[in-house]
Amino acid sequence: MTLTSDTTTAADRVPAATAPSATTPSAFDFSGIAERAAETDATGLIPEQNWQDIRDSGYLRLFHSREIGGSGADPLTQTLAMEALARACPGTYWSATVSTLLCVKLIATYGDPVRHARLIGPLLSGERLACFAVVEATAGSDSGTFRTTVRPAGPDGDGFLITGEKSRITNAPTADLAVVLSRREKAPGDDGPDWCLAFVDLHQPGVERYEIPHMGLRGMPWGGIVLSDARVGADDVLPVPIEELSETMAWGWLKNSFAAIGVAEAALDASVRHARSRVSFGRPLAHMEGVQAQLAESRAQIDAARLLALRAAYERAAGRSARDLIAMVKVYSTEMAVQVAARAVQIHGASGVTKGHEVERLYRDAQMNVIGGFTSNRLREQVAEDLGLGPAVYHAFDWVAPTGLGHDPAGLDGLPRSGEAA
Amino acid sequence: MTLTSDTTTAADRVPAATAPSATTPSAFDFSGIAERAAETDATGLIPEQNWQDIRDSGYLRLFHSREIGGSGADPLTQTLAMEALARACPGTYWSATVSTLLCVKLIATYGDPVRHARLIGPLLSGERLACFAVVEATAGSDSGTFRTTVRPAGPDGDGFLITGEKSRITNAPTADLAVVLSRREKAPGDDGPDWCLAFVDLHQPGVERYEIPHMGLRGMPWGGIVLSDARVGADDVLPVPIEELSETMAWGWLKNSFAAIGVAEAALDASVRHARSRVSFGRPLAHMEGVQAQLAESRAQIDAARLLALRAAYERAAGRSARDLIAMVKVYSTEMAVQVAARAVQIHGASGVTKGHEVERLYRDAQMNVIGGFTSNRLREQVAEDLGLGPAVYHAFDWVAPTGLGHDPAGLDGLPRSGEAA
Amino acid sequence: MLYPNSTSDAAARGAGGNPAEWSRDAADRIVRPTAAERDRAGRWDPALLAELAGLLAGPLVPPALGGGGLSAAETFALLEGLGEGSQDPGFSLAVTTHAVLSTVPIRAFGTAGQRERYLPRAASGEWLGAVSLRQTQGAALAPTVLARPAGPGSRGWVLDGAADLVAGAPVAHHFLVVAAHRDGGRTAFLVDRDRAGLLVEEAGPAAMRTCPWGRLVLDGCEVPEEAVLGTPGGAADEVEPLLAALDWVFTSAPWLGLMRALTRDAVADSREQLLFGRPLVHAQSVRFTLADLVSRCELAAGLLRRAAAQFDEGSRPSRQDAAAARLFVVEAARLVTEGAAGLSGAAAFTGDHLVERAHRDALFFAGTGGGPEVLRPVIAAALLELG
Amino acid sequence: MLYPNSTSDAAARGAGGNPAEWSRDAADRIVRPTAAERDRAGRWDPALLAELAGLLAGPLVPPALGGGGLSAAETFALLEGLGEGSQDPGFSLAVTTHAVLSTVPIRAFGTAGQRERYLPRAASGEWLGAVSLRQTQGAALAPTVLARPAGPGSRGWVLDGAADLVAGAPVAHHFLVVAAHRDGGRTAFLVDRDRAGLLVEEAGPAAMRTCPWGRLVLDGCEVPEEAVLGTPGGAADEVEPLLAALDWVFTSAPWLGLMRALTRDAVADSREQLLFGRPLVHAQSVRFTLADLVSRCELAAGLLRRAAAQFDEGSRPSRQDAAAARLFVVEAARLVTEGAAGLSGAAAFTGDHLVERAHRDALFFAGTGGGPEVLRPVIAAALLELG
Repeated sequence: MTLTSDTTTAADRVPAATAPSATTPSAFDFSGIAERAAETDATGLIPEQNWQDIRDSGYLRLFHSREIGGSGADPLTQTLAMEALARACPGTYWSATVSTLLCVKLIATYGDPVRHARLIGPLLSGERLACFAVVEATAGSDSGTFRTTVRPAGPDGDGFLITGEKSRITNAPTADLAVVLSRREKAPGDDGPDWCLAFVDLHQPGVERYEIPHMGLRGMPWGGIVLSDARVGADDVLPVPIEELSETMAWGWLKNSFAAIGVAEAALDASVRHARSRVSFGRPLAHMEGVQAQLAESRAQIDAARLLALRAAYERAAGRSARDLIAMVKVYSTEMAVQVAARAVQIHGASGVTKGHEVERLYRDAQMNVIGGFTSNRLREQVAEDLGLGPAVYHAFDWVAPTGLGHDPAGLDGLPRSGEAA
Repeated sequence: MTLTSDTTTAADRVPAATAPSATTPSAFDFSGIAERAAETDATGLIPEQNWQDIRDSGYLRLFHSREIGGSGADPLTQTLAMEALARACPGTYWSATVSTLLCVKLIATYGDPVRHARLIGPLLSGERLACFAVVEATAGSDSGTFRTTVRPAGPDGDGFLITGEKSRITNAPTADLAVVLSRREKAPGDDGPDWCLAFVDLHQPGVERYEIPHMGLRGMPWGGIVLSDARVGADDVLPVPIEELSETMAWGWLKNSFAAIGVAEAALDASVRHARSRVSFGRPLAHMEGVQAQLAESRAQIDAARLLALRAAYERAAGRSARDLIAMVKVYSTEMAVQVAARAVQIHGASGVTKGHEVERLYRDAQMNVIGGFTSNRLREQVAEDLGLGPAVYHAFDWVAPTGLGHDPAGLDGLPRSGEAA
Repeated sequence: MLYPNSTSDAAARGAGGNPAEWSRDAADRIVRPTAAERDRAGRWDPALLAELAGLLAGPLVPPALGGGGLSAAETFALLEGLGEGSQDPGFSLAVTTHAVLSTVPIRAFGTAGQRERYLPRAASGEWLGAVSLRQTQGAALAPTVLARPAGPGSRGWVLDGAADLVAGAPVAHHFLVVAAHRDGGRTAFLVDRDRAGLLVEEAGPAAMRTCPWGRLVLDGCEVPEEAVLGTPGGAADEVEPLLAALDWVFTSAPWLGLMRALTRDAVADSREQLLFGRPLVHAQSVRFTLADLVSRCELAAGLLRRAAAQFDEGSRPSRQDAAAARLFVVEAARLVTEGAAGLSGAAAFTGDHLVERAHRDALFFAGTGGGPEVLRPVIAAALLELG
Repeated sequence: MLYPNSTSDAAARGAGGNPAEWSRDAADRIVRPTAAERDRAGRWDPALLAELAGLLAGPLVPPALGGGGLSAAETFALLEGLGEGSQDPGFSLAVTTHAVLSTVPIRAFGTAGQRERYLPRAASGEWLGAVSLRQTQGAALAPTVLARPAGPGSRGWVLDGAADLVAGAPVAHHFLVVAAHRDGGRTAFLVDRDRAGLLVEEAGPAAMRTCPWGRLVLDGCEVPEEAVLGTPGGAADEVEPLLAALDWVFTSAPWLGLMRALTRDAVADSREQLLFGRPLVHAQSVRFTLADLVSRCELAAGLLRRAAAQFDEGSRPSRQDAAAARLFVVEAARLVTEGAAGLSGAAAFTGDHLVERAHRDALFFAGTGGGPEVLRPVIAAALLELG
């Protein structure tokens, strides 16, 4: 990353003329999904009609080249569509986008367009749904502690067997296919990577799943998968150096960013509507500087997030990593949306914390985008590393005590008993 | 309010020696209530054992003089008890404290110690529960729009009849007694106040109630009351100038402040425990400066809120209003607790948004304290007014357009069509 | 007009380098070395702008009138590079006031005669223009200059009053002044320095000290009909909204460059400083701060570039987007200066360090363009469709 | 020792007025009128402290040794009033450094001889003491002064090195210096100014300009055994934690007073400023800002007073509470100075306005006492029961 002004030539940049304002119309009409959002949250189930609307909209094909069955949309169209769906129903957006953006990118990047067309095709058509299984229940996101392992099926037959438990997975309860980050059981002499992605059919005996109830994004299926010698096809285990993976996982951070932008925009929109209609103590809310200030800050912050996210999307489309920009925008946009949603709750007062109210739901949803994917602090580490600061250096505590600041000071007349220390 | 340094003499102030630290022990053991907090949240019901524990603890009598059946505790004891109960279970705390602190203060302030002993006694013993009904469903907190009215029962009998709908009331679904802010139907020549407090027995035919589902403080009963010619005793309608009421309602702001402090302290405590036990990428969370920074900021902010709240409690105990200090601490502590709870969620990662986890619950609870009672912005207005700035001055928009900033500017080559404006 | 390695056409196509680079490198070489000294002395050095006039004096003047013919987006980049290379907020403000705030309204609303008279000499740097920063937020501040008809036999006007906080005044040839009429309407005027009844006093804030500051006193100052810029009485529709948006966007450009310079300094300083016996940059919280600083630079850049590019689209730019960009960059500049100061340690207080000047000047910057009390209602009114 | 209308005993009982009032009124009369001028000139006026010595020089020196015998809580109030009345952060820092940072360690750890030699003359203001603000956060910054035994026949020590950022150095009689031994241990020394091998250079930051700043250069400076304060090698248990907590709490006291003065100015300014044709103070967002400023003052006051009062309890004060108070007040001072500046408009940049100096000095203040990178681990380590 450069710290000097951006010296890429104009042609590489987001065409400023097309940089969207809040009022830029989206060709995508997800109004039916929006109308069902409260119900989706209340029941914790995405209605089948949502999936039908998404299939009909062409959303699932936007992010991919025509070669693999996508529609090859430009980055502006992609991001407008993401924001429109996230704004309509963040839970539905997560479920669809994890499958078609993150999982298909993983399959297309590490797999083979021909051999894996049988997996990609149904995901882009919406006939099937995928999930990405990374984290393990006991460990959080520290891969050093992951235990799930793929081993050759050996005498038992063709292909591989996979065993382990993955947790905190979007779509785990409902997906047909899992992209699983797994260790490889390596035969002597195998000097390939220690890790692989395994594409696991979830409709088989060795697979059990469970749901995890969650605070926000309640329509989004979330849960764990227990794999007990589940079978994986010979073509469906792709060795991958784990360091490389964050490059593709950055698509997931971009997904979170637009989830946050959509949530924030929906919360701001609700606030504007409320301020325009509400009169308090004879004063229309819209005429009060305190309310105006909150709306204006939200407007500026959402736009800042959207423009940086869009720039990152253009960079990716131009074949550059932009991982640093995506990390920045993930951190900023998700934390920003929490703030914007909290402002919306304040502007709405008690109705904003009543179950079933749109901003009550958005407030719960907003925090999920911060937590999902890499956390803010882990991504800040990433940005810092990309600044050339080198990897994080761990020093075990205690660095305070040797400096004389590790215990309480004496009072005005010295230590209570002569000679006492620490 | 003075803007110069505090020139009250030392004797009036919080005894610094007793100013609590986070580690100051509370004599109140609400550990059973804490153990049941997750269940209380999940079911939305306060277990009977909680009430038993509260009665046994003496909590309900702390805030009142011996004359009316209280135990006359000093402000430090009162505030330590409030924080301890709020920390154990914020929903239970709200329910109990609205009844015994806010409602009993209202009855004792505007009622008569002898005539209303029959109401106060059972509230302090915990046999009965009270609620304070102010807001109306259509109007929010703007009293100018309130319609609930008390009128003499007339030929129908002794006392009064009350009609109207009050909403967003803590304890409405479960209370035995409501303190209702109401208009008075005034006979000609009655030049008393337009408003009154009516003490309404909720166990009678003219009373219907409903519940409102809510995001946080789910154990706290919350809802509305519809009064249709409900009867009120002759002694139980107390005319009151509405301007005076905020003096007593400030007890409610103090209640919110300690709810927030309790929530924040519980969230920080959970964060400290998590940081001490969790190892990520080989680094104990507790040894990471980023985590340390979050914990340290929370520590300082919670202490600041607690010390100001305690000072306000001492001021009240000394017979001064301290309404300005309580308004400040309500605004600060409730917004602070939202921030501290959000930090706790971040420190916990995905487990922090899993339903049933303590910090997930605290995060939802925290926002309720901001919204409950007067909102932050209304209290900021109050503080500003107490600064001598005069009452809020309302100007109808538009003050921007006449200055030339009400429409979009020309481009580099002037307006698109000559003569076009706005 | 010399843009290195590039014709302006090529620059517009992005083929020949980036204006931010040209100005950054030139300003680093020519302006930065004396920035601290000029700041201490509160001194304007005319030689600096003279040397850079080809690059900086007339980017937005059309080539036919001797200007650089850059787009608004390119001009924004040019000023961003100026801030970064010069490390001099005051000098950058003086340049922006001349090249954008004073010049663009003449291009946009000037008669052919006004354009031909002022723009070539503005573009060459021969004539500098100046504007009061109290007149770049419409009439949010009460008007301090009054205009009345010059009386029988004249179609001119008489101006009375005073205007503070005029960036560039001591060295300017002409002033863009908005004056109020008795009926409440307002008109923009181009007032040449040698006009009788106009006095230029040296007076200015204790910030942006390398900018030449002054105060205009107009005492029965008679100006001809030709001094009117745009429609008489039409400033509220023409010059005022333009001037406000130009201030919000283009005086922010150098700050974006300054923010990058400060972030770079912070990275360097935190590698060198030791705390608890190890480099500051090993501390996770310091790394987080640096990540946040660089993020703010990129976030602000997006908003500002959008607002700048809207001037190029032939349609009317958005006041909401311009005001939002300013609202954001002010806060970003504050965060970056304070974050950088926190990591620079005692080095920040030598009296010569960029972060010291930037900390002082960022506070001043925050109050210009109307500050949040103007920006927020402008944004909110557009959002709420009020007014 | 003259505390108006009060004996110190009565003051301790709160019967005779409040130390904040005494110092506020006196400083307002004596120090404030020249504060802006001394700041511009970077000048120390010895007459000011001479006039106020009875009030400010020795509040924490026991009456038996000629001091005011105030409690720590009262001394805190005294310094709070000093900041508020003087509107002079630099002068207040110099006073606090002498009266608290330099004097309390002598009271706490001095031998009878040291106490009798230094404290009466410190309390009268005859001898001023000075401390390096780079030594008030333990050894978080690498030690810059080394101590070695003076060699055969002597029980004294030889000091070598330098100490920057010594508040009060040019006018001090003696210095509290912490020096490191080759084995890593550290010892506190009282070094008199006339000691051979000690050179006091005038050098300081471009902030807190009314404080006399200097740098100590120790070149083979031999000091006798009697110069050791506390246990040889014991600074990490004795002087260092005390000095840190004293800095965190007591140099913050004037800032609490300054915050009150700034808030009062902001209220007055926002009544006077007009925006959109009406007083700024009519705008709801401005009212909210003012409410937040006054709240921060009260919130910070609570934390600081608790930490100050802990010095009076006979037991050991809490490093966690002292560091938390400092962490909070630094952020509060930033919010208040910036909020006040935003409401003062152009008046903030006349070069004479408190908010200008406070804005610059608050940034410096934020970096002293170790800044957040020291305060946060100190608080967290206590909270996490690490170390």
